[in-house]
Amino acid sequence: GSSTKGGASSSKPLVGVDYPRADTDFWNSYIKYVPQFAGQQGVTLKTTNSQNDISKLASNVQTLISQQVKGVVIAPQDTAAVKPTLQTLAAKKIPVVSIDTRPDSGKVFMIVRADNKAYGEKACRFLGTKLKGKGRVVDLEGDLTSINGRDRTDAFNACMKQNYPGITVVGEPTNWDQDTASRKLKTDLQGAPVNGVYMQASFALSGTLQALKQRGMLVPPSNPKHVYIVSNDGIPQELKDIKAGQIDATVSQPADQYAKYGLFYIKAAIDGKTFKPGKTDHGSTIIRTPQGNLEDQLPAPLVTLDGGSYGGITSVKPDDTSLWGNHLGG
Amino acid sequence: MVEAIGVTKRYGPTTALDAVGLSVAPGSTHALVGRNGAGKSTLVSVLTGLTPADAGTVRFHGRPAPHLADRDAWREVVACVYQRSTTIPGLTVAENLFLGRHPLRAGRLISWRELRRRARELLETWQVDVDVSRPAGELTVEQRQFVEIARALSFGARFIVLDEPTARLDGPAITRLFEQLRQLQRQGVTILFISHHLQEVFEICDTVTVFRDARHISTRPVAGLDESDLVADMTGEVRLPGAARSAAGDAADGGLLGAAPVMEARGLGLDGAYQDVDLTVRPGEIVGLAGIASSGRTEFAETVAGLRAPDRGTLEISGRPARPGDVRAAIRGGVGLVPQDRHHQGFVANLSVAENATMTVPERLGPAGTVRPSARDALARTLIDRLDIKTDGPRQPVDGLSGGNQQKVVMARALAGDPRLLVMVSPTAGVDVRSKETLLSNVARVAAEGTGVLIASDELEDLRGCHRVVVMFGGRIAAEHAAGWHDNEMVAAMEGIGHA
Amino acid sequence: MPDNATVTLPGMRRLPALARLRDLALIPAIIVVAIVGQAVNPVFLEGGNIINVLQTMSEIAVMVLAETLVLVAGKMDLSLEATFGLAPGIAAWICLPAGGSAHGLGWLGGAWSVPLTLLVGLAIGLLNSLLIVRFGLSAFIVTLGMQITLHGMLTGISGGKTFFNLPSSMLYIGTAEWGGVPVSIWLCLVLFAAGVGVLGWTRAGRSLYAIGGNTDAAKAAGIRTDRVLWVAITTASVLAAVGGLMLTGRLASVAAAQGTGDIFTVFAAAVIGGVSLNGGKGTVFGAFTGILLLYMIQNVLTLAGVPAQWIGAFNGAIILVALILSRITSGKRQE
Amino acid sequence: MPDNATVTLPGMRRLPALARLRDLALIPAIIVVAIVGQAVNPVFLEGGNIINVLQTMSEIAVMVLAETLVLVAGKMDLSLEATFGLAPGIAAWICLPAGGSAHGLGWLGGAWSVPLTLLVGLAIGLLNSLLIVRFGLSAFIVTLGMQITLHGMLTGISGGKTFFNLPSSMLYIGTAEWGGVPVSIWLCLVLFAAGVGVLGWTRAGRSLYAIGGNTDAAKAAGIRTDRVLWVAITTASVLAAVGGLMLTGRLASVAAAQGTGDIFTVFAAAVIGGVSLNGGKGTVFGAFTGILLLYMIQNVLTLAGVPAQWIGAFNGAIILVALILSRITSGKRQE
Ligand SMILES: Nc1ncnc2c1ncn2[C@@H]1O[C@H](COP(=O)(O)OP(=O)(O)OP(=O)(O)O)[C@@H](O)[C@H]1O
Ligand SMILES: Nc1ncnc2c1ncn2[C@@H]1O[C@H](COP(=O)(O)OP(=O)(O)OP(=O)(O)O)[C@@H](O)[C@H]1O
Ligand SMILES: [Mg+2]
Ligand SMILES: [Mg+2]
Repeated sequence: GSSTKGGASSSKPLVGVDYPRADTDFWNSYIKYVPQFAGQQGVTLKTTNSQNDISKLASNVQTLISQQVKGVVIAPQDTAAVKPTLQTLAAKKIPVVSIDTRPDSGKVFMIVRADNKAYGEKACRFLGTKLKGKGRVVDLEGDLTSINGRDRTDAFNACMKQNYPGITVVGEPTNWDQDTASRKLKTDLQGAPVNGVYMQASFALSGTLQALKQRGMLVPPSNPKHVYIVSNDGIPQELKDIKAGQIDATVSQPADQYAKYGLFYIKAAIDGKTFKPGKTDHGSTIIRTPQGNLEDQLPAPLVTLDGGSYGGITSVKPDDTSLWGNHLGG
Repeated sequence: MVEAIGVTKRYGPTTALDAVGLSVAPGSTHALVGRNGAGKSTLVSVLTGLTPADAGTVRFHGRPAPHLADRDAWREVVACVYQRSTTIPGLTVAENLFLGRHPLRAGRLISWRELRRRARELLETWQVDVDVSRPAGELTVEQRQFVEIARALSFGARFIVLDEPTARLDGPAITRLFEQLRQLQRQGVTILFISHHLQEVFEICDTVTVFRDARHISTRPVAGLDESDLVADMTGEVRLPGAARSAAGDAADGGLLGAAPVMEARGLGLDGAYQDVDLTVRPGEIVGLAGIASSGRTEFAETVAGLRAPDRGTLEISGRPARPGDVRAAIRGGVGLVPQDRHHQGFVANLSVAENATMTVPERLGPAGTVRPSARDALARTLIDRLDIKTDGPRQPVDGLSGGNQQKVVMARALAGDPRLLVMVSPTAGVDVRSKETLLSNVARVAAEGTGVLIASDELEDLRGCHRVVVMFGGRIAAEHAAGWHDNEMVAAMEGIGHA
Repeated sequence: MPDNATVTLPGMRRLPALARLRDLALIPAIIVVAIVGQAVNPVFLEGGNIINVLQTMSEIAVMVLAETLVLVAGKMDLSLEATFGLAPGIAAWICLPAGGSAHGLGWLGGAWSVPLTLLVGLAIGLLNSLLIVRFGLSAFIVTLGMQITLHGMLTGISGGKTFFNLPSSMLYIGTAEWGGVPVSIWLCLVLFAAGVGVLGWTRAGRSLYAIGGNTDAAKAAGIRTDRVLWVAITTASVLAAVGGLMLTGRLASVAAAQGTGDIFTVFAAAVIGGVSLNGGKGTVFGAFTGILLLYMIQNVLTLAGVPAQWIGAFNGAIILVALILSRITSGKRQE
Repeated sequence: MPDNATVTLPGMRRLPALARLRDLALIPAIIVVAIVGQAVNPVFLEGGNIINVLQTMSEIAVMVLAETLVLVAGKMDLSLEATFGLAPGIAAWICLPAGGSAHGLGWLGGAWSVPLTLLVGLAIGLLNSLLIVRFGLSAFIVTLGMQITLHGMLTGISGGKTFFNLPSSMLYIGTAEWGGVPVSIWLCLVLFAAGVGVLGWTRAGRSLYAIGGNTDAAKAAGIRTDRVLWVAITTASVLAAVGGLMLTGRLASVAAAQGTGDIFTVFAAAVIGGVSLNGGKGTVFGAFTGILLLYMIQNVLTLAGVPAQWIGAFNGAIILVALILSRITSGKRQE
């Protein structure tokens, strides 16, 4: 989204949004939503793209500042290295909303994210329940250098160890690359039988399905050879695959909500509103983080075919209208 | 002064030097001669600390040679003009001259103005007229050779090695070089001089050492020695030189009768090189194209071979108008070329002798665009025998050959296609006496078989076998001599004395 | 086998028959790895696993073949990895239905997807040749620029999304099997065999070595250097497109990042396999052993379950070791 | 200015004084970009923005300087980007307290962090030299292997996490300002000035050109080629470490991926700036204009608010355009 016409009037304050990257399905839907909600929230946009490079983020914020933005929305993929940037913004008294990640230090007006640890937890509960606590599960991790990837991995492993010790987890880092993912999965399929796969992002989706298909392991749940697949993100394709019984579950990241509430809170900050911990009007809770910032923890629903409840985790059906994947052009 | 004892050097299976000894007396000018591949250049690179010997010792003034890594020390005891160009194309002439010893100013910074000034001075003493701030890569072969010589002699070393310094120089240039050498001799500088021009040896050397097949054969005073003795030592057989000449002579009778010219140039002109040149070459005819470097002979020859496109005039190869600047068309039209600078255009160093020799005749190597190694090697072997190339076999990479043998490979490449017109530019540069005979007698033979030959050169030996010699000066045809001319009239003509 | 193999094996000048040995330089290493792999995990030498290794390497291997052509001719192509992604990407984009989750254009029917892929490869190759051969720009930097541009274009047209539900014709070579062996393996082997033949025993092939070794000399010998270069560079891009098609088929999708970063592996494989970056040296077979070695080691590492965070360090160390191995076996300084 | 600059400017052969003009080849382009930038967004030429551009480019620029040394000497170093990340990474690892969120070792006090960074750079440089100069391995592939290994090591020691709460001494050059201008900018400019001086006006510097141009000739001219290469390659690695230190300071942290992918920008800048990949040609000042041009254009794109998913394509296109520009202005075919 490029900058909408018309400079910053007091009614429509100028807000800078830095997109973390443009080369994944998830962040692209975010990029699509931001301009849509900008109008709704009544802000004017200046956008930049830091291409998953924290030093680009720093200099992009600089350029936003020199363009007199009244507030900044960022999604720092490196929660430590963003500190100096936050300090600069604080010095300039420019409010910040952090999307998707929780900066390790520094002051932000609001953090808007769905807890990545919850993703891993939910995936673990689903698989654990389906596999009745025993079997071999391949965890197609993201990139070790990505905080979100690590949160999902840690939560998944911790939950497995604690609740389903009978399940062995084979962790495979994939650098978010589907070729690597499918290569490693195939190699793992060579060894002992695999009963479940946890894909930490939708990138590995079709590579995984192909790998299983090639070995004739893509069979309905009724068949004992069925491999349970949990994905993550909630892109339209995943929802289709769940309906088609190709995969069993996914965790839907609220891309639309990220955009909506990111802009909502920055506007609020500019208008001098304040918030405090507790339930919100949009089914989420605001908590105070150890760093003393506020964090609006958006729900990230587990999506399953039957919409049942697994290990105490409620899930929704793939056609649930609340899912962003269901009302998106593509 | 310098002493090499039992020096041995091997390259893979090839023995380049076999326990050779050489001792050069202080103040003497010592010639080192031998056939191509005898090991001269190898000894040079050992004597100048570029390659370590496998065995044996080198001593200067009775002291052992410096450590290989200690380049400065080497530079003090010996300066050298190598057979292969050691100028750096990207750097200016001035910097090439003073590489590693740039004049410095305050703060150990290089003074470029001073550098250029000294460079100009240095080149003036050699009457070389080049802009010293031009990159060396843009100089002509002759100019570059002078830059190398000037650099070597300017170190002020008391021992100087010259490996075929005259191979790339024309007449007047060689005279200039010798003047300088005589001066150095008067200053008591010791010189090791390598050349395939034996008369040069007799002209300025006092002692001569002969190598053959990597071994030391003889060391004798030049005085009272005659050419045939040397050749005998070099070749290991007693045989009179000049066979090439007579061979060419025979061809002369056979040739000339050929009707339609194989090459006909009318008012050919290339800006900045030569103007309205009319020249025809008939089947079986050997035409010499004489002239000094700047005469335009080389450019003209290259135009005939399709390496350059003329600006005006017409050029016909065996009756059909030539495609200007299309080498492939020229080759298919029956033209064979021996280019001037073998390292630049002559061969692909890391490919085998066979591949290089057959590069111009792909269609003979196999059906439908394929190459049958057996066929290629067979063809290559015949060429190797024909030109008597000293090599381990058709599959040896050309960069493993000695200078002269590389030149023969280039010749082979030109002859491979049995051309109707053979164009050669300084074909015998750096080729030993016997090989020179082989090359020239081959020229005579192909001529006898009806091929027209155009030899652009300033080497009198090259020209002697020609039926007629056309002399170019300043880009125009200045004179023409039938066979049987006298050396001095030819030299005079090349120098442009009498006209222009 | 190309005679220039002898170049890197001075000790063997007298034994032309052994010339091709240079190509086998990596075979010992490959055998060692095979033994180690088997020791590490008995699964290693099982047919299933070997096929798995071969199939996963087949796509990159085709790029290695392509790069070898270009390197032998004395040029470089860094944009292959991008062509590898963009060619199938554009085909999918044009052939997938517009709207819905497919986000394509729906201009052409699915049957067009394969020809389109090759066409895109061809077009990119011609553009590269134009800039490098015709305009005389530095191959390294032209193709670097192209690489970034083409990656960017894929992100652009896909909007960063992955193309799913591809036309079945695109999936064929990536999924079908002949005699229990995936088509992509067959295709890869056939292409390499062809490569060995062309570079070893045809004029055009030998002319690549001539040009890579000394362009001026090649010109003076009547080789149409420019034309040969055009052909080589363009063929390479088409091959990269084919490789991309193979991967697309195997993964039944085109990710916006397809190919990103692969060029490093490609170069590593070629050079370890004995191809010189200065042109004129190296063989197709050597390049094949190079990529095979790298993938076998990768597979062993995965089977050995090397701690995740150290995988990267291992991969690098491997390349270094393989390099030193090939240095020792060839006994010749490298440029 | 080095006379060899004339090389790429045949038209001016007779005017040595104008030789240095070749270095200015990109200046017109830079001016054009400045004008366009100003037109696009009046913010462009404001002091704040210019400082922002200079600071963000300063770290990479130091790597460009390093690469220039190596390229002029006829070698390559792909591992610089990894040294750029690993050097400060190891320093942080050793100096940060053990346990807790810091995940360091706590072996040494924070005061050691800067010397350590340089030391690591030195060590890597020596290792590279050993493999390239001493063992005669291909520089390209050695440093490629090193790059992957070193990246891997950083991931390994950091477990993929980012090092933060770094010792203050590490932050200084990245954060402090002198006269309102960040120290990193000063440092970058000083280093480049030194580079121009050394390569243009000292024998050591000129010997790099000689070696890059023709090693044998350089040897024959009495230059200790091996020693010079050791120094050049090692210096480059140390410079990369310095660059990494500057970035670390600016971001007050070392990310596990620091430097990844930067090498492409580095090469692009150097070559656009007129440095030849075949060695012996190019100047430090030229390289500086190269990186400056690239970063200015990037900044203009950001200010112009180019649609996110097309940024990549633009960046690549820019390199191509800049390349073609420099080709035109230099009027010489490139290798
Ligand atoms: N770099 C090398 N690699 C392999 N063999 C070599 C190498 N250099 C020289 N030789 C071999 O060593 C022998 C001697 O070569 P050298 O160049 O010394 O001969 P030369 O006497 O200089 O001949 P010319 O008069 O033609 O220069 C030749 O047979 C050559 O094949
Ligand atoms: N022996 C050889 N060594 C190196 N290159 C060669 C050799 N023979 C042919 N070539 C080159 O390989 C290419 C293909 O060879 P080929 O003879 O088929 O030419 P071509 O492309 O068919 O041209 P034409 O149609 O005019 O014959 C040509 O550029 C040719 O110059
Ligand atoms: Mg010699
Ligand atoms: Mg043909």
